[in-house]
Amino acid sequence: MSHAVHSPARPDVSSLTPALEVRGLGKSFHIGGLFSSQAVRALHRVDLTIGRGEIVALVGESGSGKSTLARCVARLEKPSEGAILVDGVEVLKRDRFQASREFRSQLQMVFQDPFGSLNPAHRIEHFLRRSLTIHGKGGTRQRGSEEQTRRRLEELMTTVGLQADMLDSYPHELSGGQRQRVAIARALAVEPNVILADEPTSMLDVSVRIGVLNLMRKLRDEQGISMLYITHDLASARYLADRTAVMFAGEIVEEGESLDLLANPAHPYTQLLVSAVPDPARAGSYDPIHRAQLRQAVMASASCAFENDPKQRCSSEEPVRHQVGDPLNRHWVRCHLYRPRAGAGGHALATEPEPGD
Amino acid sequence: MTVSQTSFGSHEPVLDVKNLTVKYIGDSRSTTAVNDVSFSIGAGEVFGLAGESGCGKSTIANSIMRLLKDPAKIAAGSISFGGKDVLAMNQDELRRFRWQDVAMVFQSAMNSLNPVLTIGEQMADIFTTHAGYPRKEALRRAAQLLELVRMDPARLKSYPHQLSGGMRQRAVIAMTVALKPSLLILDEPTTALDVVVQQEIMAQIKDLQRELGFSVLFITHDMSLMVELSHRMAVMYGGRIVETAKAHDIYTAPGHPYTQALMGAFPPLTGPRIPLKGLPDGVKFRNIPDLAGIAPGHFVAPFDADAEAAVLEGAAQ
Amino acid sequence: MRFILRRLGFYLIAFWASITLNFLLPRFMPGDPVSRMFARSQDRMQPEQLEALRKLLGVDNRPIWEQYAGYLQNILTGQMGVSITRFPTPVTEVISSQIGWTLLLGGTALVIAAVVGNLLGILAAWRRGSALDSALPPVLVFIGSFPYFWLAMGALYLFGVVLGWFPIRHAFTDGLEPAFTAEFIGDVAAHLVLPALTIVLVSIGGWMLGMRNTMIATNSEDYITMAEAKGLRPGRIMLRYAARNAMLPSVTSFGMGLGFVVGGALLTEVVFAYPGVGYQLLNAVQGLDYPLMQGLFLTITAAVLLANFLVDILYVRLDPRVRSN
Amino acid sequence: MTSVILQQPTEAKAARKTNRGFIHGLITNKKAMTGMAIMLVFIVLALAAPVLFPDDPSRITGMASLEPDSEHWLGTTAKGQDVLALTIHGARSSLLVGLTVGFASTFIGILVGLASAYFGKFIDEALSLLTNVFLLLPGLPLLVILAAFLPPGLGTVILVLTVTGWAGSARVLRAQALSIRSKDFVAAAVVSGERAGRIMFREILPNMASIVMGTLLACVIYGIGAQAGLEFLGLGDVSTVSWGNNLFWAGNEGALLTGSWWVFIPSGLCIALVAFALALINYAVDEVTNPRLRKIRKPATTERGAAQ
Amino acid sequence: ATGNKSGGTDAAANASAFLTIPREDMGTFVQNFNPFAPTVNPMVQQSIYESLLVFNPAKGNSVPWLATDWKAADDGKSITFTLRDGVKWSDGQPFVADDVAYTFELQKKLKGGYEYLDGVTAQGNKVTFNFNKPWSPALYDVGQLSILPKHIWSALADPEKDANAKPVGTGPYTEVDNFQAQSFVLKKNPNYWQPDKQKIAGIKMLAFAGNDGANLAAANGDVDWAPQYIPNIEKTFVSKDKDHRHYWFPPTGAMINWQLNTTKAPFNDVDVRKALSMAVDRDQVTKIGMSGYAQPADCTGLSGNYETWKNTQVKDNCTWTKHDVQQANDLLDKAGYPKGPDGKRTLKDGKPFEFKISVGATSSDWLSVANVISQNLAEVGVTAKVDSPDWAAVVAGYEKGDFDSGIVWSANDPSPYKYFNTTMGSSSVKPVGTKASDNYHRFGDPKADALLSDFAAATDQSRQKDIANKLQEEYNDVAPVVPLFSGPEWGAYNDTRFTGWPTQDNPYATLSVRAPTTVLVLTSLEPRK
Ligand SMILES: Nc1ncnc2c1ncn2[C@@H]1O[C@H](COP(=O)(O)OP(=O)(O)OP(=O)(O)O)[C@@H](O)[C@H]1O
Ligand SMILES: Nc1ncnc2c1ncn2[C@@H]1O[C@H](COP(=O)(O)OP(=O)(O)OP(=O)(O)O)[C@@H](O)[C@H]1O
Ligand SMILES: [Mg+2]
Ligand SMILES: [Mg+2]
Ligand code: NI
Repeated sequence: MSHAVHSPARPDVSSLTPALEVRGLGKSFHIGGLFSSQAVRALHRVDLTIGRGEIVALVGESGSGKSTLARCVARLEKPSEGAILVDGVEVLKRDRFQASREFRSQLQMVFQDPFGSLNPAHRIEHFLRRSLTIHGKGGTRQRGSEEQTRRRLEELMTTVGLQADMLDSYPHELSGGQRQRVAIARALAVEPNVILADEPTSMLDVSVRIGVLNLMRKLRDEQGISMLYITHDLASARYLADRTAVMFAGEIVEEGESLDLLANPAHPYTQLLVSAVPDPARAGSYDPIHRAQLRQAVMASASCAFENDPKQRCSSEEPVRHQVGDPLNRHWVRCHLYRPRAGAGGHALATEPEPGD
Repeated sequence: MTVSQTSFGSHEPVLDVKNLTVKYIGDSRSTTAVNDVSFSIGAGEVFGLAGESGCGKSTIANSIMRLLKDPAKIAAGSISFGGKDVLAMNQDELRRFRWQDVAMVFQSAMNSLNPVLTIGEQMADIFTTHAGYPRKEALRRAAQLLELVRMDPARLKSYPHQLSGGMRQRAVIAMTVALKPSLLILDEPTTALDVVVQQEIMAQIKDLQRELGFSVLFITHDMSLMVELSHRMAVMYGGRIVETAKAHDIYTAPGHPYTQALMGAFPPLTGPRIPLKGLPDGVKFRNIPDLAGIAPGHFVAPFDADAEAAVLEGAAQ
Repeated sequence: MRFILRRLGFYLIAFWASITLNFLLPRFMPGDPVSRMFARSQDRMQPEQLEALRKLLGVDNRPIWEQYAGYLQNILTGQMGVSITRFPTPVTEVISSQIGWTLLLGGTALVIAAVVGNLLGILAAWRRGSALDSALPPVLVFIGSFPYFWLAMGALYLFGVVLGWFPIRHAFTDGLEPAFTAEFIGDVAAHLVLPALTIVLVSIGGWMLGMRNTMIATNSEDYITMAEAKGLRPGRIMLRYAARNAMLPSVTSFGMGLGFVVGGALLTEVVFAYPGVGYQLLNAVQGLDYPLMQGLFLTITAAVLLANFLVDILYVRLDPRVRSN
Repeated sequence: MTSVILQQPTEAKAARKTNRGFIHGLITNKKAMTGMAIMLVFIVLALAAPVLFPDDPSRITGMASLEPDSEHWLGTTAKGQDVLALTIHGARSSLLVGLTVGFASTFIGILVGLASAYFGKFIDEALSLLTNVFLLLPGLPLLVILAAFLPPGLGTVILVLTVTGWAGSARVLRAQALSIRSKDFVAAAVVSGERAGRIMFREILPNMASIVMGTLLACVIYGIGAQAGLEFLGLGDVSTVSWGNNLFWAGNEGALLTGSWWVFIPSGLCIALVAFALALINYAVDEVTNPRLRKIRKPATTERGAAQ
Repeated sequence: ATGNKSGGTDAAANASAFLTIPREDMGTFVQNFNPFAPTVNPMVQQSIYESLLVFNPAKGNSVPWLATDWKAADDGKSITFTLRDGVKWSDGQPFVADDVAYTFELQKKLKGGYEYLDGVTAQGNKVTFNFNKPWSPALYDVGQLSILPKHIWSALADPEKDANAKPVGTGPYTEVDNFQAQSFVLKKNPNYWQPDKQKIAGIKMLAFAGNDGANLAAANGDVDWAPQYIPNIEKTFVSKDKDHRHYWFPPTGAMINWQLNTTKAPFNDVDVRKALSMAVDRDQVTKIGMSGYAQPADCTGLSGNYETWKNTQVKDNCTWTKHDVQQANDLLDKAGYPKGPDGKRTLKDGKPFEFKISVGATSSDWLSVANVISQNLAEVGVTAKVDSPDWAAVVAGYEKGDFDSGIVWSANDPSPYKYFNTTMGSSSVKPVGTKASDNYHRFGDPKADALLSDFAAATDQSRQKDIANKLQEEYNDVAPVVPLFSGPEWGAYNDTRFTGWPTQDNPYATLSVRAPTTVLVLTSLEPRK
């Protein structure tokens, strides 16, 4: 009775401009106030491409820079370097100082916390209606089209699987899953090409998580919206995303077709991550010795798995990509010899950080 | 009613909770957070308590430690620990009972360390209060504890904010085993932690348990984790226990629709992608009846299978 | 250390802004000190002498920016000039002759109010719903609602005049020679009771309620529950865990208060004829005595900044969290 | 994650209370009701003053220093003015000044606090510095200087008190706005394309209702108290009838020395009552929005968790 | 500060007690006894330094002090003082004529003024003041200046900047003792020239930040002499000990005028000034505004200080300083300021008859006065608004001449010359916009000018009186200002410990502690036996 999920036939990605392309994105945070010049490097030369109608998962440990990437792309933060292309247009050049409404109508974001991302002071209708009004969607720009707007609102609610009468409710009257659906509907109201979803289910109760994931998949299938799905739950990335990228200390270290990537993790960090996912089906519990080795490999990999492959070049100075397995899977891994500069994220692995001053 | 349950470890239960009912008395209305819950934990047993958020798990844990604060009120039931009635203890007995007999890792272990005291001071407090050690000796003991959880004893001088989440968690775990209690309550000890760290912490707890032989009440809503770790477990819903059995039994044959939904909510790491269905929004179970046995050691609250299925279908569209 | 340095930067800017304001404000006032003196003397001065007096007092007629440059230079070299209303006494002498009493009165009142208020707050929060918690706050709030001078005058007449329990004026009995003898110190203490008590009365409610509320918030923190679960003794939890953390906001207020003590308690000084800089400042303002005004402003600003700076340092000691960010 | 969920509903509830529950909470709160009742009495008296005492209350008559009797319920001053009339007319200016100062300084505080929190960076640094400088400035001399500099009148008093009073409220409001600024719903509003002004006033502000209310009340108390203090020193507008001026004249005419308590007591008591009433409402607001502060019931049974 | 309520019965205690005097406008003292300081410590000019003569306004006589005699030259261009023999400075040095000459030199150098003074010559025990014109008002000007010891002051580099912490003077109590911010003591001058008159042990000054504290001390019996304003003195002070507590408020202060800016309409109209004056109920003004302590003015404009100068003819036939609403109304109607149907008058240009009365905010008594006036004026249809900013702003308006009207002090010399010169002398009128230091109302009268210059040249007292009579007639005609009342010289005392106070029956001085006459009191008091 179970059947493999059918991936919709996607147009040849290479022939079209991708929905979202990130090139060499970097971000440093200045910490301290007026009189301090300390900086934390949260992102470093991140390249990422999301095709039309594609879901790409971004996984990685806590603090590796996933949210920072999303916030930079959503232009909630100003990237220090790099380019962001939406529909082939360099948005950082087009709207230098502030994100334009045009940009906002192309790209929307769904936040991690459904309890925090809906203003408790407003009714559900407010969020959707504002999104429509700002971008002139759903007939809000025409005169006397209240009827049409109303219909659009109800339609949105139905799309995300909510009753239209919930429009009059306040956020606190809704359950977490329902709230997250409202947040998604709010993004949809703008009719964007790309949705960035930053851990959209991590705050939700386990039993309702899967429903939201299913909804996102449905939107992709039916409306062809591209998505960046950020999580640190590998299993859900595998469940939802076409491709998965693994982030480590502000850099993407491995990327590939989801099933392939999880089946054959190439980077030590990915391996560590995969091994840490609790899985009741796994035979036998976890092996501390194996873990210690993995950790060692992540912390100080002294060798690269591709060192002896004549077709692949290794370097400890610049990040070199190695092709993994079948080129069709577009699975690559960064050379293990290369080490991200210190000062970047990586809280979890560094279980013994330097004592604070 | 009391459900007689076989304990995993010894036959003598360390903790016996009977018909516990806890209410939060509000200004206008009261909620029953825990409703007529009974379970017991044997010596050396790891007992899991799973369930959706807000179903009363932490309330049970706090009742056992008698840490409930206003407006919570234990309305009925009994809690006995090693034969002693916990609810009848006076202040002095209670103080000795706490931490010596039962220790607890709080749900928000990250925040359960006093931000302005060093880890060392907070650990030493336990020894100076309960064992009457002088400060120096207490600190030496604390250093040993840190080594037990594989932390550098130099960390005794650190303040909580100087430690990563995982290290804070470990420090708290080290504290809990300071007095070698017979029961450890772990209230979602790894939420808010990275999977990698989560795994390490859980492994550490298992090691300690193997070494020290205490019983564990393990609370989470992460079913995969729970199944991996516990011997026996109970699934809660809306203040009631809806299913209890050996962990593996529940994993393989969940009886209650809610348990099934929980189990179905975790996509697997291997095999083909299969569409999964969680508990649809808006599905609520009400008036859950008492447990009934469906297999040896496997108890499920009876439910109307057809009606529930219809509800599930309907809500899922 | 970085934290401290950064604060230092802030303080320097704030200091500059304040002294600049101190410079500008008096110069925006209408009239000049000599006309004012003349108005006050009500023709006991000869009008022909006003010009000479202006010259004598050094009323500055340079362009404002030159005056400002001179002013900054004087501040940097610590020269505050000569008071106009108290000519030819130097400003430093006018201030130093009174600042001691100001500090004694303000400091005593502040310390008593803060210590007692905070202790009451701690106890009230720890024993929620007890008589202390439910009865005392409204009473203190009510007392604190009275206009200060009204309360002070009432207390002066009742305890000083009618009952005669306390002296009704000055910092010590006139004619006593200040000395470190028991008699003199006792005399000073007796004179301090009413002025300090009235200040304490109107301010203690704020301290108590502030402490109580933060303490209640702190009491529901997880680490308090944890401390309880650890089986620690209640007294230890209350002081070392709850109060220690709840104290932090109070420390900030205390620092602010400490700085402003230097400004003097004008109303108290007026009602109890207590010597101090508060009335001096009022006089300086009304007599357009720029040098004295600036000197006092400078002292107050410096004291406030210093007190805040000390509190910042103390804060770093008390709250390790601020050290790292 | 779960811990956050646990907290969120209460927070959401607290915010919702800005609409309905907040008002309800205040109405059922004894402190709030007492406070509001007292305030109501004063406001009604202030409004009705011209009807109750149509004559100029400061009109000087021959009947000096009369003790309270049936004709002059609160006696007369040394100048023969009716104390009751002065007190009730005084409520007008005192309440007017208090309320105006309260609203004005809260308003500035909101503007500065919101702008500071929303724009952050340089604007925040600059505004915070400004706020801190104003906090550092010794208030009283500033009051005295401004009072001397500007022409006398209620306007001046209001301006002076606002200038010295806004900084405190700005600091409080900034802190709160900052914490709301970091909430996801603000980012969500940004992402949906809302403009700055709308975010500040429609998204952030409604969630600060209770703290704005608290600040407002504190500012009103400050306004009334500071006006009285200024006037007592003779630095206010001496020609208006207000509680502070009544006390100034009472002191001037030696009301205490001559034992004319009826001249001295009423205005002081009125200030205290108004301040007390406002403080009560303020504490009630605190209690309603922060359930932890609410009065707790006596334990009913022995079985109570962790009694101390 | 425990009171000495019980004191007074013990003669020995009284003999060693200090005469305690409050100072209500100095919250604290600083050790500054420099007589050139604009705000000197109390008693510097009263008990430490002395002048050549002392004018007592209560009796209108002059008491020879450091000079035993003086004589004006016939041409009125010089005065010669004969100094008293045997006077010594408190450091034992003899007091010589050079000291006097030096004092004036220093005074002119540091403070200016004395434009009429050409030079001072000292010869033996005679000092001659030479003027550049006949100038009779000079007598009191030079006669009442505190004389300083040359041997001390000439040694100072910056005499005006010296704190003079240990003053050396000829006065009865010169030795500063136990100096504190809140009080200090002046003890006997060991070398005083009238040792038999130093009957009290010393003077103790107390600092108070306002009247309230000083009044409380007085009411409590903690001070012997209370020179400050005490409200309702009968009740608050006297009633507590009727036998020992007394007060005497002779009207010897300056005339307090209501000055109308005569450069502005309608105040340039003498009828308006007189009508407004008639509308003012001076009894009410003094009773309510001044607690009944002041004496209403008459149309000579002279205060009680000039009782002997008053022209009885003018004084007995006053019209425009008497309260008369009817006549005020008539006069205004006649002068062309008609009353409208709402009872309010309009000016000639049709604007409402409205103006401001400016008073410094700190002068609460004058504020009450202004309020009463404003109430009075309402009865004749004139709207006067009381404007009470800070004194600085008020005075700035006076000086520039852009004020409407104000309540203003006036000159209070032994001779009425200055009063008339500053109320109607053209020489004191400055154009609007130029800083004026007196004659703020800017009124000059050629007729008065002629009389004034005659007066200055007259050396003979009876001639001066004649001219003064004419000046009063002129004043009565032109009403340059609206005189309100004679400023009272407050003074109250408690004779439990010291006796010999000036009283109405024995007016050898006033009860002021800041006047030249104070030294007369200090040398008359003696401990109660
Ligand atoms: N505003 C900021 N100021 C300074 N440092 C920041 C800021 N925001 C993020 N960082 C730092 O940047 C790094 C990346 O943070 P980010 O939030 O992107 O991680 P993440 O992968 O989303 O983690 P999580 O899974 O916990 O959400 C971290 O080291 C973090 O400390
Ligand atoms: N202080 C309180 N006042 C009122 N109701 C409360 C209080 N604390 C908890 N509750 C209610 O009691 C119920 C059980 O709460 P509890 O914290 O035990 O849940 P939980 O199972 O631990 O949830 P989670 O998985 O989120 O930690 C919830 O419905 C909650 O709303
Ligand atoms: Mg994140
Ligand atoms: Mg819980
Ligand atoms: Ni390689």
